[in-house]
Amino acid sequence: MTYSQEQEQLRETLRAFLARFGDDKEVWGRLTGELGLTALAIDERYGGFGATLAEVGIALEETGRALLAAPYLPTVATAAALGEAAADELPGIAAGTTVATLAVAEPGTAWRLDALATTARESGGGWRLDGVKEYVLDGQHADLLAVVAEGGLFLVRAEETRRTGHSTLDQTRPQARVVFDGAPGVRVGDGRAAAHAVDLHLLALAAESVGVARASLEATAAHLLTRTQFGVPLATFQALRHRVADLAVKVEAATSTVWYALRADPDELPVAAPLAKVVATEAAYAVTAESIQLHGGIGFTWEHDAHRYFKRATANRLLFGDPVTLRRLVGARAGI
Amino acid sequence: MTYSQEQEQLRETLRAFLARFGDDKEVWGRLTGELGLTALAIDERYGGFGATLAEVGIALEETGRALLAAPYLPTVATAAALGEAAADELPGIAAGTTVATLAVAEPGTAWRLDALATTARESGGGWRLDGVKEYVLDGQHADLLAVVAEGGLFLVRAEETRRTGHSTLDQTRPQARVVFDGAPGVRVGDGRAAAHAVDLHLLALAAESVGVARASLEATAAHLLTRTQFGVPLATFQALRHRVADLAVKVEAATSTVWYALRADPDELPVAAPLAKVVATEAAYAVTAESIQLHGGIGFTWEHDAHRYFKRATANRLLFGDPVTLRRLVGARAGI
Amino acid sequence: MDGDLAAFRAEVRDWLAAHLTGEFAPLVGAGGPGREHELTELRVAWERELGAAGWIGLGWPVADGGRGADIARQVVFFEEYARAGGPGRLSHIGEYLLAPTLVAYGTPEQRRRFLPPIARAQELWCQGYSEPEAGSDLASVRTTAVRDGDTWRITGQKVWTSLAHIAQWCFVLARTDPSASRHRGLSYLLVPMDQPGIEVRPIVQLTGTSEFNEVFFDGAVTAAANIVGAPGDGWRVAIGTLGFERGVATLGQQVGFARELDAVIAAARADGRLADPVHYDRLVDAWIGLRVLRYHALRTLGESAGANASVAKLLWANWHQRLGELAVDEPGAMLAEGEPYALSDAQRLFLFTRADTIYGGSNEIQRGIVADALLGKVGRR
Amino acid sequence: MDGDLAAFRAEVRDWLAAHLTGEFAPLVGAGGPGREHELTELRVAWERELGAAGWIGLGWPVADGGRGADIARQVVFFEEYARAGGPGRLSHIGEYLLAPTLVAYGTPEQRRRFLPPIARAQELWCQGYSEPEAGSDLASVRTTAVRDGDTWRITGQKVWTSLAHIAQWCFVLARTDPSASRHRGLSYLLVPMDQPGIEVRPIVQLTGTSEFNEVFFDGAVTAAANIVGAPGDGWRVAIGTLGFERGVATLGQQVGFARELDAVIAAARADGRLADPVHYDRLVDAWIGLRVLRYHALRTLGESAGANASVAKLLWANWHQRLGELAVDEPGAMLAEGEPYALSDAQRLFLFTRADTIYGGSNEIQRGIVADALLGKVGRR
Repeated sequence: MTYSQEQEQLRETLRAFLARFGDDKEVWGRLTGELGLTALAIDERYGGFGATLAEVGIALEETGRALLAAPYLPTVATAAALGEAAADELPGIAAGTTVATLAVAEPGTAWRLDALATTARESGGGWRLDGVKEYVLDGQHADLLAVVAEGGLFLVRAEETRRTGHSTLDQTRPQARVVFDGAPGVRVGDGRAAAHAVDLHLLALAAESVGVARASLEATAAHLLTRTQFGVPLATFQALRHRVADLAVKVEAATSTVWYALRADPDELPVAAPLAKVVATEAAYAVTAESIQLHGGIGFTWEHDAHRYFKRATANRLLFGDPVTLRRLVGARAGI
Repeated sequence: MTYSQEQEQLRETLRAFLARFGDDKEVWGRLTGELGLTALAIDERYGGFGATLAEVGIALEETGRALLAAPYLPTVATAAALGEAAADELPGIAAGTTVATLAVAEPGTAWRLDALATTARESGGGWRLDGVKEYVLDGQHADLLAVVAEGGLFLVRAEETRRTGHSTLDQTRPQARVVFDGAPGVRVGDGRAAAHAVDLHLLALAAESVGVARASLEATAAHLLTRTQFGVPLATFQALRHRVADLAVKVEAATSTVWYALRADPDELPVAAPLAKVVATEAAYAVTAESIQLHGGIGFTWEHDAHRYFKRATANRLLFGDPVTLRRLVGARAGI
Repeated sequence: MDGDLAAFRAEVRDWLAAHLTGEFAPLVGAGGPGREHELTELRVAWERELGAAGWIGLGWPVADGGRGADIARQVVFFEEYARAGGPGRLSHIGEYLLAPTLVAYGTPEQRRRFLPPIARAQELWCQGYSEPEAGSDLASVRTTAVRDGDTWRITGQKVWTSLAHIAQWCFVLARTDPSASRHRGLSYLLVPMDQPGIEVRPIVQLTGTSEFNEVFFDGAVTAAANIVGAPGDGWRVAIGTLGFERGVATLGQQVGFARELDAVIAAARADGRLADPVHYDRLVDAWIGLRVLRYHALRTLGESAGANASVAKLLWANWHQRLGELAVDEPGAMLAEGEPYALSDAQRLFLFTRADTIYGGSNEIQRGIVADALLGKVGRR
Repeated sequence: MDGDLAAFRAEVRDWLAAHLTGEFAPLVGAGGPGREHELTELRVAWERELGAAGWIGLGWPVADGGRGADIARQVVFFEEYARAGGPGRLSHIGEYLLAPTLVAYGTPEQRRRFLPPIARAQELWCQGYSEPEAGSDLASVRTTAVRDGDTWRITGQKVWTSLAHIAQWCFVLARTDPSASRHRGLSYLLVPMDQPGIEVRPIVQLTGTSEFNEVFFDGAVTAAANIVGAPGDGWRVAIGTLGFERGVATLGQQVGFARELDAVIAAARADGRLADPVHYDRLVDAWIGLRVLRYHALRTLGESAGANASVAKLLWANWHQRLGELAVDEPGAMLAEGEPYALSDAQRLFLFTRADTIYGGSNEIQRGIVADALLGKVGRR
């Protein structure tokens, strides 16, 4: 009952596709063109398939598993946040020609929504935005920026901004600093819509992290079954078995938490999304860190994949709020 | 080089003595009379042996190991704090006829020295104390109370106070609530002396906790070596071996930390004492909790000793400040 | 369908409002882990009240004495039971351990004989697996059962048997073929508790109270027909029981957990710890942990059990133990008040949860099962 | 005695003030774990400066090229070295691993030949134990050494060999009797690195830099006399090396740790995390942890090693790894600046410390040794 047959099929198709083309330079074109992955949850009127967040979650788990280096996560999470409010942009996103992302964090206050310095003022029927945003995911490749500013959520074309791209420790998901200097924008939602957009990114990072965690756990299990020491496979050592079991428990718990959050009622999402982000990213961090340890020396080398999973997990754990910050958010929203 | 030959001898003597008389109803009389344990670190001029804190620490480790139910800890820690300032009382403490303890914690603020409500006012050449103290160790058996009040450290005879004794979860160390209602007192030190008295109690609890932890670890190891499952001793299961190893590391670290603090320069003690208390009580808690788990069902029964160690460790962890509080204290004193 | 579910929810709610009152009013919030000794007689009566109304075995087929409710309805029942503050349950061992065993391995006669009394709470059950020297190693069971005419005659000792003092029946794992080695030669027997050959002695726990028992079998008898599976099949049947899907029951258990968590948070609010960011972080973490338990139960509802059951057990046992630690994380928590060793709720929670990671398959056993699923079995290393 | 110690302290301090300056000024604060690639040549020169002044092998007998200083003086040296910001050391493998081995198992000729150049830093050493397929299982070494006239001829591959690219010598565990099983048949050989039969290839780590190497032996030779212990004794000698008391060296290592901790706390103060009570609690915990490392080193200084060495390794490796995590616990920590994969200090600390729990005897190996001491050995279960 966990996943429908169609969902399982989507997962299999995508996994096979990413196994084949995940490192292809044209992977973004293929994913959006051949598979229509960004069209998944977009309404059929705008060229999408009309699926739900549950299907997007499966896609994110798979792109996480493959450590996909393409702007999939911010594009689909932003599209889901905008919906009808950005009807003009949805066909482009569905077609894969528009890369979208969300600009939230600011220097010094990170993702705290109660401390935004970016302003939007009305000007001649439109809006003008001023401010600086940091850690914008795939920001330098984006065509369209959804911007959280004082007063709500705004759409700004990327060419109206000044962007500085940064490589990252994990090397698969660059970030940008974006400067808005009276950039023209369209208001597409109020403060609640802005918070909802952030929640959807938390949820997307959570779903992706489940894929990261599960792939790393499976690679670790495979290593333990293959590698011998003292004449027997590492998988026969009880101390390692029990540690792997504890990791598996974390991965199952994270899977359940993300599964629920992807299906949560809209009024539950403000709690379920940050909660899922904490649980899934902590699980991914624990699994990928232990994966290096359990791989021994080889897991510490550049050529082995273990560190790539570890670095993605580390980045996801911090993006859009670290666990301490998000526990506070969950507590506040839950009335504790 | 860790312990001198004399110190090792003291440890052995005391361990044998407590193994024989630890549950004796007259144990306090024997400990103070036959062994002169409270006289250990008291100057020879006052009927003591003139030993140092290092020897007191060894005695506390051993009384902790035996879960001694007698007012040894507060008596020797208080005596060490008072020293010459209470010269009249030292012969009684050395002889074991005077039980001493320290009254610090207050309702609502626990052991916070910056929030004391107990007052001392001068009155006819002496002092009068007003206030309420909680969690006073062995308070209802004490003859002499050292009291931390606004303005310093005071000595009050127990009969000048109103005391309500409490049994405790660990059943081996009762506590009392003590009410001072204009009780006559003698001023024996300033605020620094009061803080020093608290530090000595932190150190004493740390030393005792090392004994608790080590005894519990040894009992656990003995159980694993004896008890079989699936036809072999539990001690052959690697997962259990590695967990016991992690516990042993904690016990060794706690031993070293207490060893250092007992020998620290006076100006280092304000950091070394709370630090040792955190490290040793956290170690004792971890070891005694795992001891129940590793004993399985039998460790959960009343008749087995495992829970008695666990409860003493739990109490010691909270007394005179829980780990969070004490880390803050260490941080502040270390200038972090 | 949703409309039906809403109607069902209303039915449960109305029933509870009408019945968990009057003589049963003292039960609101009572019982649960660590408090099994509370109000036992009244809780037995309450179980019969639930049974008479068809709330036990809600999901069983009608033929077995149940109501054939789907999982969604079972969940609704537990949710509403929680909201009403229904007391900790006593019939769960029969309902969730024995009944599925009989459905999987029992004869039609056994189902007819035993399931209806479970559903009406006329017969409560206890589980006779653990033995003093066997620990979690079921295959080393020493209790023997010898065929004696039309009966099995049972001799031996079981331990950690909860509810043995009120149960009418016990399912017992016993050795029927002493020549067979280890897990071969065991049988799964259904044994009536009210007979001279059985003595129940409470085990006093570190709480000072008694929740578990030792059960001594000294030539106790049961009818030859009261064997589940063939003689020598006991290990397979017992292991089957361990693996039964417990998701719905787990949602019921979480009722009590939520009540305990609320109390711990309320106490922390009252004594100021909640305002301290370090404690706040830990308490919210516990709150999150309970949501995770719930989400995990919901996701795995109806899935085949196996390693999932072990994952769920590890999750809740560790979570609950941690909650117990948070409950007593303030200096006054160590004081004992009133009569000798009368524990506060927080102290009881703290002490009793030490058992959560030991009984019902210890953490070590559960980790072994999870590892087997991921890495294959490798004997005992 | 105390007066002497104070005079010694002044001597150390004055020497460092006079020498860690001028051409060596860039070394203040340089090197250390995760930064071994920095300023290598200048650090080699600095080691010779130290050696010429008698600061290497401080505690060795004068006959071995040392100064015969007691432990208290050795500690003072490391304390003052720390205060002066002395750079990470390069001669430690010879000084703390090979030298005690030669003292325990070597011939008088070997001591005379090898100890003085270590003390003068004229010969740096690396350790040839680990192999690609052997991991932490020393007994499964496959590198072979065959006696060939007056030489041993060595063929095989070692891995995780730090400093192999600058070392003049390597102590190698090799199989000299292929017919003997596992740990029998190994020998402990001293092999010069500068010869055609040896190739050193750097291993690129997850940091993008290279600190360790693979070393390929293809008929490399060393003199027949360069064997420590008898042929076939290598395992005993190598295990002895693992257990050597490292307390004084540990105090030196803590120099770098303290510097790193200060930087982490300063960064947390600058970005506001230190003012957050949850982060503050963690950072103070790290500060406490470093004190514990120090106290443990001081208590066990001069004690026989064995399990103590494993306890110390587990303590520092876990502590250091945790410090790495605290160093990058803020969002900006994931950004990479400058040239491709140029790491900040915090990032380098974070990534490099993942190796601390793996190399030099992994946590798993160390836990095994500690457990053996407490529970006896039981083979590999």
